[in-house]
Amino acid sequence: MTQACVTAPFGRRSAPVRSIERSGPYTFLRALDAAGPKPRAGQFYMLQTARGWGGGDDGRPYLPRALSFARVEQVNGGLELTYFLESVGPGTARLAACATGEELLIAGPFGNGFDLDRTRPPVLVAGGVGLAPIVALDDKIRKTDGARSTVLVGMRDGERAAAITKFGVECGIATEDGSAGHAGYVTALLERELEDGHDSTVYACGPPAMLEAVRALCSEREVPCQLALESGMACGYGACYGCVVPTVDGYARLCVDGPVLPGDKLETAIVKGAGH
Amino acid sequence: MTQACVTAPFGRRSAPVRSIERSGPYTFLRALDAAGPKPRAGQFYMLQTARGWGGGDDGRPYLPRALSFARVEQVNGGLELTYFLESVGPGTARLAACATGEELLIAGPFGNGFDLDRTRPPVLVAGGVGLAPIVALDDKIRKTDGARSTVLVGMRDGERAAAITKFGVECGIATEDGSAGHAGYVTALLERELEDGHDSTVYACGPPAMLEAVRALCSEREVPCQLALESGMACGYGACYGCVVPTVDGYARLCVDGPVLPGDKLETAIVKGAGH
Amino acid sequence: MYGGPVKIFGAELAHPVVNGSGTFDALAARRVFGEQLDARFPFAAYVSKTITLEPRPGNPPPRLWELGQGMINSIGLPNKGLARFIEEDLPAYAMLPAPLIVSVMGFSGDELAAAVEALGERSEILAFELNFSCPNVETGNIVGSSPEETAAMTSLLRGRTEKPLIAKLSPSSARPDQIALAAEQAGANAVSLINTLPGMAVDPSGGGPWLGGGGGGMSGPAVRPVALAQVSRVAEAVEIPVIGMGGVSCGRDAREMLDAGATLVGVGTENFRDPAAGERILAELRELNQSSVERK
Amino acid sequence: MYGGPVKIFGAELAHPVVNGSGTFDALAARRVFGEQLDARFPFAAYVSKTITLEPRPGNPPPRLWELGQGMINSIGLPNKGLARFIEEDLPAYAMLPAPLIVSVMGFSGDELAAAVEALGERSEILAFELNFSCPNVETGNIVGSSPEETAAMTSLLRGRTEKPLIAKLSPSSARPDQIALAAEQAGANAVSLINTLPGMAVDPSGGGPWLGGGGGGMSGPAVRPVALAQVSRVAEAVEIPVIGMGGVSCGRDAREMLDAGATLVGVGTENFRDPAAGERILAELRELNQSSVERK
Ligand SMILES: Cc1cc2nc3c(=O)[nH]c(=O)nc-3n(C[C@H](O)[C@H](O)[C@H](O)COP(=O)(O)OP(=O)(O)OC[C@H]3O[C@@H](n4cnc5c(N)ncnc54)[C@H](O)[C@@H]3O)c2cc1C
Ligand SMILES: Cc1cc2nc3c(=O)[nH]c(=O)nc-3n(C[C@H](O)[C@H](O)[C@H](O)COP(=O)(O)OP(=O)(O)OC[C@H]3O[C@@H](n4cnc5c(N)ncnc54)[C@H](O)[C@@H]3O)c2cc1C
Ligand SMILES: Cc1cc2nc3c(=O)[nH]c(=O)nc-3n(C[C@H](O)[C@H](O)[C@H](O)COP(=O)(O)O)c2cc1C
Ligand SMILES: Cc1cc2nc3c(=O)[nH]c(=O)nc-3n(C[C@H](O)[C@H](O)[C@H](O)COP(=O)(O)O)c2cc1C
Ligand code: FES
Ligand code: FES
Repeated sequence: MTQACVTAPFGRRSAPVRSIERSGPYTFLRALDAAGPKPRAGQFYMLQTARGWGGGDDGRPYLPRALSFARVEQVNGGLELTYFLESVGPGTARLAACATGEELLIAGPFGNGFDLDRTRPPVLVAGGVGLAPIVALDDKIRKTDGARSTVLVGMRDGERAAAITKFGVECGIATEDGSAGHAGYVTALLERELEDGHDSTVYACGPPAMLEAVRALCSEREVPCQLALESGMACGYGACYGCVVPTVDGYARLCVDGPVLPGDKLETAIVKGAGH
Repeated sequence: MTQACVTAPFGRRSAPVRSIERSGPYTFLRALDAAGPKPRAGQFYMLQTARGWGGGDDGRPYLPRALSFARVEQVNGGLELTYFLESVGPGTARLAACATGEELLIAGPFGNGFDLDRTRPPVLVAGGVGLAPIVALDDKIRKTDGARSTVLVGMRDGERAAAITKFGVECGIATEDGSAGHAGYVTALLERELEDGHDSTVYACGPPAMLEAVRALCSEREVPCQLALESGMACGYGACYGCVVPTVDGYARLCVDGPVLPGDKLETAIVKGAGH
Repeated sequence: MYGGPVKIFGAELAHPVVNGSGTFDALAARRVFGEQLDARFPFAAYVSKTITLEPRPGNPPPRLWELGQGMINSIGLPNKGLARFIEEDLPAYAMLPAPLIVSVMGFSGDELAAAVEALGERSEILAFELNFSCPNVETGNIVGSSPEETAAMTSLLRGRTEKPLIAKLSPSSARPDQIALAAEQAGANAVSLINTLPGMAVDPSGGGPWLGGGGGGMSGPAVRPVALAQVSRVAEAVEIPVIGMGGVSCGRDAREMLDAGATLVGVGTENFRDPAAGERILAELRELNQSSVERK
Repeated sequence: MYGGPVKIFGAELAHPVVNGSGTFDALAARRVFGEQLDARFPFAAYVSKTITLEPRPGNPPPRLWELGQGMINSIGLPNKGLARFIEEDLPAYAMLPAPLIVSVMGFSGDELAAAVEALGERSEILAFELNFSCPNVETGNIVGSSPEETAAMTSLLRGRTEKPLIAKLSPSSARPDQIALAAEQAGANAVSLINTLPGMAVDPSGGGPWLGGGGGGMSGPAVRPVALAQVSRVAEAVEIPVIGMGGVSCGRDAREMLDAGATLVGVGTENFRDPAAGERILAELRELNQSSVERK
């Protein structure tokens, strides 16, 4: 995997919330980044609110939270970054409670991002909030490159499946409760897709169990895959050594050596303590 | 000083905010106490918000905050307690930021309260937020006993002096900036009052320097005085031994042996770490 | 099953929740809250504030400093001394609806021995807690942070009473297990930990320590990770029961202490935020039985 | 005057703010932030992550646990070992715009001595920090919590290099001053403290430790009161300079460390919340000069 060619502004910077929309359990948070470079699909930012970061039942959140950007648009005054998140704990809850105009502190973009192989048809697979970097990659493929991609999305239920239509991404859908699209896991859609898609490359982001299923499937079919993993992060820029995941070459810091790792570098995508 | 005859419900209890009004730097916070007994003027409560208690820059507030009640009224469903406060740190700032309907957790009433001597004309002296228990005592004297009292109030500036008119308490005013009433300290008013008021009892609450001036003046004039002091409190009910002030009989826990102390029990009303 | 009766020191306690010494004055609380306190007494056994042979005024104010997740205190063991404790407090404590554990401290072995001896046969007392670890008095934490001195002190006192002895250990050690073992070998019947961590706060108006005692002891949720680490390490090392405390503020925290190997759980600073904290924590702990299937 | 140049180890540092070992990987940061990092390098001297003679993978994940006012880490000193450090990292560190302090740790005196000897004359290095106090490796914190062992280790290394030695003390002691004195008498040129406090977190899904290493080390604002207490106690006891750290997250915190007697201030966990924390804290510290009339 090549290193990210995008360097981040040093330090953290103020980014006002331009809009915030909630749909079911999901939040679409848009912030203005006046100073950052255009990020690469699959890169992420470390976010915190400027005020009231902390104060949950146990005093958390304390550390910033890693969020992939889902969409980036050039607007007056900088870049508008769209984050896509689900409130699963004190950090995401606080971010989801932001008001328009409120000040975020962001650092990034961090991480390597996807390494798009333009010689092979891209198959994009997302689960839950893992959709964020997949939307970014799909935007890049379609809007920037003007090429085509196949997007497969797994959601827990119909409410979640309905929420993501806001992104306007053309995709195949699977829901666990069967309320929309295929009833079951998104990996069933991927399996079907790969039946006659041996020449494609798979790009995936989602919960550990999904990523592991994708990895195993791709490994079996000998299809290259790139997996955007998650792990607990304190810093996001290689300082703490806290975010490691085991790879065939030993532990890798997910924030600087990832978050996107080639499937063949992993023995498993399930890492204790990562995901929900 | 006799012990408070009012016992508090054991534990802390939920009290919804019925209304909150801000005027200048002051906040009038009204809460419904469905379960507590009628408190005695000079008693106080320990308050915290049910949610978001904590989250200031350094994570505070963590402990509950002591507030005297300023007014108590029987309403449908219990007692309506009026607190009168100024935001001087994370705890009072959080309380001042409450919304109507929000849930407070309160414990109390705690402390002894004023020991009203009905045989001597009462002179009530307040400084700043020290007005709270003075309003309560004045209410008791006028509304409950149907008697008369003299109330003298010192405020820093005209904005503060204007704010307290909401209480509708008839009083002599002094402001430090001279924008209302006597220009200077309230103790000047007290001095004048005591010139031909040797038979009165003084009841006072305010910043340490004011209380000390009141104490010294009363001691000189041989007028009995009762001073409602402040000190940092963790618990409010005698558990932590943290709130002590030195008296002629040794350290006294202000929360159970006070907050009202007779002037002649003190060598000074100035205690390191108390007040602002 | 969390929150059920606990056999300890030959007695059966109704449940595992007790108070940390010095964090709940049952006599003051009874004055403030009246008889409800007896009806809803929040602790299965009551641990008195530490007493000393001679009366002590305690440290000058300010005695408190608030932290984002806890506090620092410099109380300094104010107490009326052994004689008045026996005369005034012991009879009152005896009327509490929970067995009494008396916490004692001394500035020398002789002092401690004298206190334990004077109280050693009183039927009002279930056990003694030996406070080897108060950071708020000059020599407080020194004894407790040395295995040798902890053992020596415990042996000395072991000869003075038949009653169970609980050694309250110092948290200021890389090897709390060795201190606990030393106490156990010297005849302690239980250990309790952690006491407050020595800490300091600076006067915000600039320069100098805020607290009247100079330094103080840190407590509350901020110290809970330290407490859990020490309790689990100590519980692995010793056979005698462990009374685990430090930052416990809800049922889940109590369960973590029990899972770490504690037999009883002490609630300290949380009493200040909620006078009925012990009662609430017990109720929450018991509720976790319903969800205990979740456990691995 | 806060925030001005500091003379130490025969060098003049531009200001008193340095990083805590293991909390800022300057080489990774340069890759992530590019050349701006050199232009705005946030530390007056750069302290490397602790290295050991042999390479270490570090502890299994999870390695992090968040607290309300800090975190617990169980990183476990991952590093490429001395040989690759010399070959790959030392030349890169030499290009940083700040003098280099190399943190070393060993599982025996011989191991530590070998590392110090191999690096002892390298001109890229200003000084060594001897990590006697890592809670994340079996024996890490034991040496540092004993004055005798700290002295023995320091003496051993004193013979192997002319360069200044900084002993990084254990916070797990009731008498950090005695440990510091032992290090001073054995030839240390400075002491640094505090390292992380041993702590533990429980897996919220029920039972067992959360961290891959079992326990971990607590850091961040939650430990600042402990750090202040120990720094001020140590600074009173020794003549050599003290590098004070533990929970420093703003200029006011840095000032309190300096007021407590520290010569340099280390910034650790706050780097994770703000990559340019060092720069900000220095700026805030300097701003306090304006308001320093407030000081008593
Ligand atoms: C590179 C990257 C990109 C990401 N992109 C997105 C995105 O686009 N959208 C999105 O929604 N999410 C994204 N995530 C995940 C997101 O960062 C986490 O969901 C978030 O950090 C959770 O924070 P929280 O405070 O809400 O929950 P936490 O409370 O931090 O919960 C996270 C998990 O940590 C554990 N935990 C519980 N208590 C603690 C504690 N005290 N300390 C530490 N761990 C604890 C639990 O296992 C819990 O399930 C991304 C993560 C990474 C690494
Ligand atoms: C019996 C009683 C009755 C009271 N009644 C009223 C009332 O009716 N109305 C009212 O407005 N106020 C009242 N007070 C005062 C009120 O309790 C305090 O103003 C309040 O507790 C301050 O909390 P805070 O978080 O806003 O400020 P804090 O930050 O707690 O500031 C209080 C003071 O503590 C010091 N301090 C700063 N940092 C810390 C720290 N980390 N830890 C500890 N101390 C620190 C400073 O000296 C500061 O000025 C009363 C107090 C008592 C004891
Ligand atoms: C205000 C205060 C006073 C205390 N007094 C004593 C004491 O007298 N004797 C003692 O052994 N421990 C004393 N402690 C320590 C507690 O019993 C307990 O060990 C410690 O606070 C940790 O528990 P916590 O975090 O739940 O408070 C005191 C703690 C506080 C906060
Ligand atoms: C993630 C992490 C890794 C650390 N690694 C090291 C290390 O390798 N060597 C060392 O001496 N200290 C290490 N420390 C300790 C810090 O240098 C510092 O002493 C401690 O964190 C207290 O400072 P803080 O509260 O500002 O973080 C580490 C701390 C953290 C949080
Ligand atoms: S998050 Fe800190 S090194 Fe990766
Ligand atoms: S506030 Fe705790 S004893 Fe008074």
